[in-house]
Amino acid sequence: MVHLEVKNVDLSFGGVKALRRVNFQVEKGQMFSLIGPNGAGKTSLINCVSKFYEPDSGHIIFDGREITNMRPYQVTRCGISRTFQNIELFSGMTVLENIKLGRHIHLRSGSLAGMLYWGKAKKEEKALEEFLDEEILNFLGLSAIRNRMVAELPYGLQKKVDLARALASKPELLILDEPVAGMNREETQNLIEHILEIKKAWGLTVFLIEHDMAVVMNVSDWIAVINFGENITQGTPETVQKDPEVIRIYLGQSYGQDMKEGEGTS
Amino acid sequence: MSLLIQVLIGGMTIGSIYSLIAIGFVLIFKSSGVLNFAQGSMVMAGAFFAYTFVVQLHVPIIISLIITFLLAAIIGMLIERIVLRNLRGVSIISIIMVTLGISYMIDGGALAIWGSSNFTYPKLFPSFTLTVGGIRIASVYLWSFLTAGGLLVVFLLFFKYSKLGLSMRAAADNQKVAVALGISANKILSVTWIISALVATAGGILLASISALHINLSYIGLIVFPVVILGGLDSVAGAAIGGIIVGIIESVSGVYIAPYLGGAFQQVAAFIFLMIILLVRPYGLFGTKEIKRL
Amino acid sequence: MIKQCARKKWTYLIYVGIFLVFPFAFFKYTAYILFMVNMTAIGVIGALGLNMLTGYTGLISLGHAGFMGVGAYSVAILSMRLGMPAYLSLPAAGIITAFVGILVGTPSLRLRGFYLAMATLASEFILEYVFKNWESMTHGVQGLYITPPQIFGIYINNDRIFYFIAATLAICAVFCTRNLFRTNVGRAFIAIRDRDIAAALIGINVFKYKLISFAVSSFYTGVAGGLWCYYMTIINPEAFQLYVSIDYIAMIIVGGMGTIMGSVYGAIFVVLLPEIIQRVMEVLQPILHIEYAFAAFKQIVFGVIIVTFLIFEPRGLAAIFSRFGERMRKKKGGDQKQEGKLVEF
Amino acid sequence: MKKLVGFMVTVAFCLVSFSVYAGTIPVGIYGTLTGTDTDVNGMSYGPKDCLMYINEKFGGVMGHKYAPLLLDGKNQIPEEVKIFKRLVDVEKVVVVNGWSTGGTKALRDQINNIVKVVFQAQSFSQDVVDPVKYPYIFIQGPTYEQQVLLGMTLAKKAGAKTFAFMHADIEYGRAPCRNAIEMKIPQKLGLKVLGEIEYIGAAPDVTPQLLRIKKLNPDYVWIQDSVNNSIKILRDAAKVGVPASKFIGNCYDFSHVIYDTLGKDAEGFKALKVNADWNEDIPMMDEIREFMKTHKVVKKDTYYMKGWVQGKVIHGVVSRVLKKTNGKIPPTKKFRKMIRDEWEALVDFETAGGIPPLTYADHQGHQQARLLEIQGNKYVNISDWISLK
Repeated sequence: MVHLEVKNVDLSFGGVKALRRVNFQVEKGQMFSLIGPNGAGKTSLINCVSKFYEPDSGHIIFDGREITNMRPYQVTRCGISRTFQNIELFSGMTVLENIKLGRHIHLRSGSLAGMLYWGKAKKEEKALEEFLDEEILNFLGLSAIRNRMVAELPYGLQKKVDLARALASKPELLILDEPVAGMNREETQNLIEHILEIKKAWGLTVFLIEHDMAVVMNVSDWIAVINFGENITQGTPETVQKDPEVIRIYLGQSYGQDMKEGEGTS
Repeated sequence: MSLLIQVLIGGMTIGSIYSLIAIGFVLIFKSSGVLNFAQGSMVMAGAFFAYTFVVQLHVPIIISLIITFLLAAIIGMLIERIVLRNLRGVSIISIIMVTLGISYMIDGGALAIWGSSNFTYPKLFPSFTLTVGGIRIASVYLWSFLTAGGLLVVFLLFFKYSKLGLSMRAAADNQKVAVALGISANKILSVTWIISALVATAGGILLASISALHINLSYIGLIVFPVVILGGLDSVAGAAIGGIIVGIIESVSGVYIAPYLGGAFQQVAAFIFLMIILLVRPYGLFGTKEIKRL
Repeated sequence: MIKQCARKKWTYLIYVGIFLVFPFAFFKYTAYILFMVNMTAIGVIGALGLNMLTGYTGLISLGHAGFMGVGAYSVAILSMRLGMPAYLSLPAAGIITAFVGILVGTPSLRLRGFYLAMATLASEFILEYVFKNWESMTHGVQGLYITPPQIFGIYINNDRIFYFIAATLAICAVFCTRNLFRTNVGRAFIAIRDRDIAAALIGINVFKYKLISFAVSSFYTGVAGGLWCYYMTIINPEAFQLYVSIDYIAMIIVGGMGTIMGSVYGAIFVVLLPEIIQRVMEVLQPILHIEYAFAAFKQIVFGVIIVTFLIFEPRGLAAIFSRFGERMRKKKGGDQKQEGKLVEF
Repeated sequence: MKKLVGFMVTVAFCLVSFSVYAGTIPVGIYGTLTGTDTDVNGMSYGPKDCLMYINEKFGGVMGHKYAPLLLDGKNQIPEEVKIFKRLVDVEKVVVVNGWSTGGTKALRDQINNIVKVVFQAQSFSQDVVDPVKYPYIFIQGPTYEQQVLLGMTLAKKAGAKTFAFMHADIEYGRAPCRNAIEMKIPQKLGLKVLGEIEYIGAAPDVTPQLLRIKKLNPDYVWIQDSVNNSIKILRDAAKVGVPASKFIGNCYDFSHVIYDTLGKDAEGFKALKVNADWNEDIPMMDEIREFMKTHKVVKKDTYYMKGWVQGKVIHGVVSRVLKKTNGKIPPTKKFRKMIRDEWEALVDFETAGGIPPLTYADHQGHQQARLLEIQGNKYVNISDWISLK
């Protein structure tokens, strides 16, 4: 069934049109990739989905629910969570606290209970830590650095923490905005494996934005291509790779180079 | 009807002084993002310098004005050099505290040097009065009006055309870009603080010459806050116009509303108006909006 | 390990001992020192409140004097009009202030940075106007007297009694705040401070938590105001003017923004520094000969200390002490990690 | 936590070690040396200088020197309470010269029931004068309310029918006017109060308020404020065309700065005088001049004179006490009590012309005032000393 549906979404900043009537559907449990050259409007689109931007028109439907006019935190409540292209971690906190924040929507204890740190609040914290331990920290291998401040972590680890924070809310739809950008081969491999594994384990739907074509072509079940904020085409990796339009505007000039980038950066 | 006219004129006269002093705030904020809580003290100090030279040392007026402005400039520069230059990248509120510390120093210094008596301020400019609609306007108000207007024009041109002005705006917008453009942030900041100190001094002299001189003059710093915010923290024009608006609001509310609400309503009226404006325009009347980015 | 625990127990016992003996330890200085300690305790509670809002949530407030006023007036009115006992009127005052705080905090939906700060400043002036002109309630500029409640036949504004009340409350406040920042609410505050957009996108209702922050913060401040009222037994609008807000800002900045102990150090600093300067200068007086400029010099020195201090350690006393603590622990060897974290808080 | 405790203890100790050692007769004075109201703080410097003068001239009293200690109350209640506790507990002073109305009220219980020390308040507010309720609080002159009464009486004599009040929105400003109205002073005199107009204490401009005055057009306006603001009022009065002769000020509106600053705009402004002005030709002025030979006096105004008088009163009372104990200083508690009794017993105490003779039976030194008017850039007496009894 359709998990996320984007219908004729328009978005513009001042005069500039960022998105023009963009359409696509993400099946449940799918590994969906959205590709396109820089400035094609990929990030703008997921910002629309996670409600950082208000689309001018069009609909975004998740699990059959209209989320177009929700506030960001409500969207997260529905079971969508995301990572960020340039990591948006809370520098003033430790790794563990950052990841805990990812689970914020599931925590109920109020400020008074928190102050007394008694009964409910305390239980909740304990439960939270257990959950994170078994489901995420060990799994992503972050247990060792749980009490380090995020600011002092290397880039790769920060990316990982960002992912962990997104997973912490145990979403149904996980949006990854260039998760492996700037990572070397091993890091990339290892991260992708983790993603696939947890996807399988939790039956996640994954919405991937990535420049590293190798990754995209390997992992995706379905790929949508946009350019200048417009749909170009969509289909399985094979069909997309063959599509002349795509080759012309995208792969043609920058495929190989992107591959190199994939290797080069480390 | 004639009363209303008088009310409006009365509001504008004091408003002109508000504008003048508010411009000093704005300049500093515009270039360095600092809300200078010591501005009021700088105003007071400026007034006292002029007083000292003219009355206590009997220096001819023109010369003593020149010396006063030189001194003010030096102080402004020293504050920037010694204190704020060492506070790059410190959280804004710490900088607020630092400027408060500076104001403690200036106030204390003034108290130590001049004591806490009331002083009669010398007549520094040709003082005449003209009567408009039953209001006798002392020349001082006209001077402050002209000075504020003049400064406004000067700075508008300055920020539009002069290289330094442009670079100041660049620096205000984005330190990195400015540095990339080879603009010396330090130089810009020094210049701003000097200019702002001069403006403060001018304001101080004008303000003092319409009342007795006393160290409490520095309260004006608090009184013009609504002006600065109303106009928008980083807009010189905003400060100028905001001053007049606040002046008029205080005057109108003082005459027409206070009788029914009782108490001294005018200042509160200004703040309430400020709140309303902020709810409609969160960055003041002319302030530039900061854009959220991810 | 067991030895560890034993030692801990002893140290705690020693703390308790000091706490109990303190108010009897200073002979003729007792009342004078206790007064400052009590003001510090009130300051600590208020500073924790402001720090929660400004230091942890990143919302600058210049309106805390007004909030203190609301707390103080609520206590006065509740206890005099309705004869409410202290243990009820203090929390009640806190709650009333919290509502006012929420009201004042509402613009934070749209206003940011200095513009919000100025909105709070506006609320400060508006509150002052209300205190002065709602005569039927606040008795205008002349203010309200209260007769403080008694414990064992002694008025609680007796310095010793009040010390036990205020200091205890202050310590409770410290621990409550520490707990709060172990849980999701506190984390949400910090998230909003660090990156409000990201916070919203990972599922925090930013506006709601800003309001919560305002509420909790004003609750603390209101309680502080209430204590102030019980201690001074008179309140008038002139007691809650802007300079009070500024003192509190000084506390959290000098103490250390976004640290709990910072609020404590800050309160101590701001209450005691002027007194220390005073005493030192009195000792130096024969050398200085500044009868008339005495107060002035005091002011200057205060300014100089604050400025130099912030130049050399903008992150406040807490940072200094924790760095100091780090060094100590390095010397001792790393067997006291937990305590290390404690210092951070 | 540990550090915290350590810190507090060390601080406590350094406070202890820094304590100054009080002289034989410690006298405590606090006033607003920084902050608002500093323009009238001559009355805090006065007593200190007076007592120092007495020390130097007569070697104190019966061989005991005074140890006056002047502290800065900042016109803030907690500050004043702190200072009071230090003065009475640490310095063991025998008399306290206080300042603000608020502080005095906050300390009322301490002064009268707990510490029991004579408290000479600078505030003239009637709320703190009550020989029965506040046996230890003394003030020097007529209360503000009495001053309003006098002003109105004289205005009435001058044929006034209507009256208005102008004052800042602070206790010193509003309270006396409200009290005067509550005490039905205007009604008794058959005066109609047209309005009570307030402004912010620190406001740089009061034009709107004066436009209201102009609209109401009362025969006389009572200014319940001090010099600095009165100058603004008269300035803006001239601005909107209300003659200065309509304004009457209380005892704190009495300064040459007014006419120096405003020139002819101040012509006809009236103010009450309750004690001598600076440079008046009275014996007390000679004492001050003598003192100035060796010391610097920065506050050369009528408030300094008021303060000097307070110093003389303290000296007078202390010397009476010591006569009783023939020169021996009694234990602090007893000393304070005796001072209080002697103080209350003062009758027609002469202050070398600084002030009308002082009688403290009702805890108010004197209740007389005379009205002055600015004529040709100087003050002219337009009434004799009038008793407000």
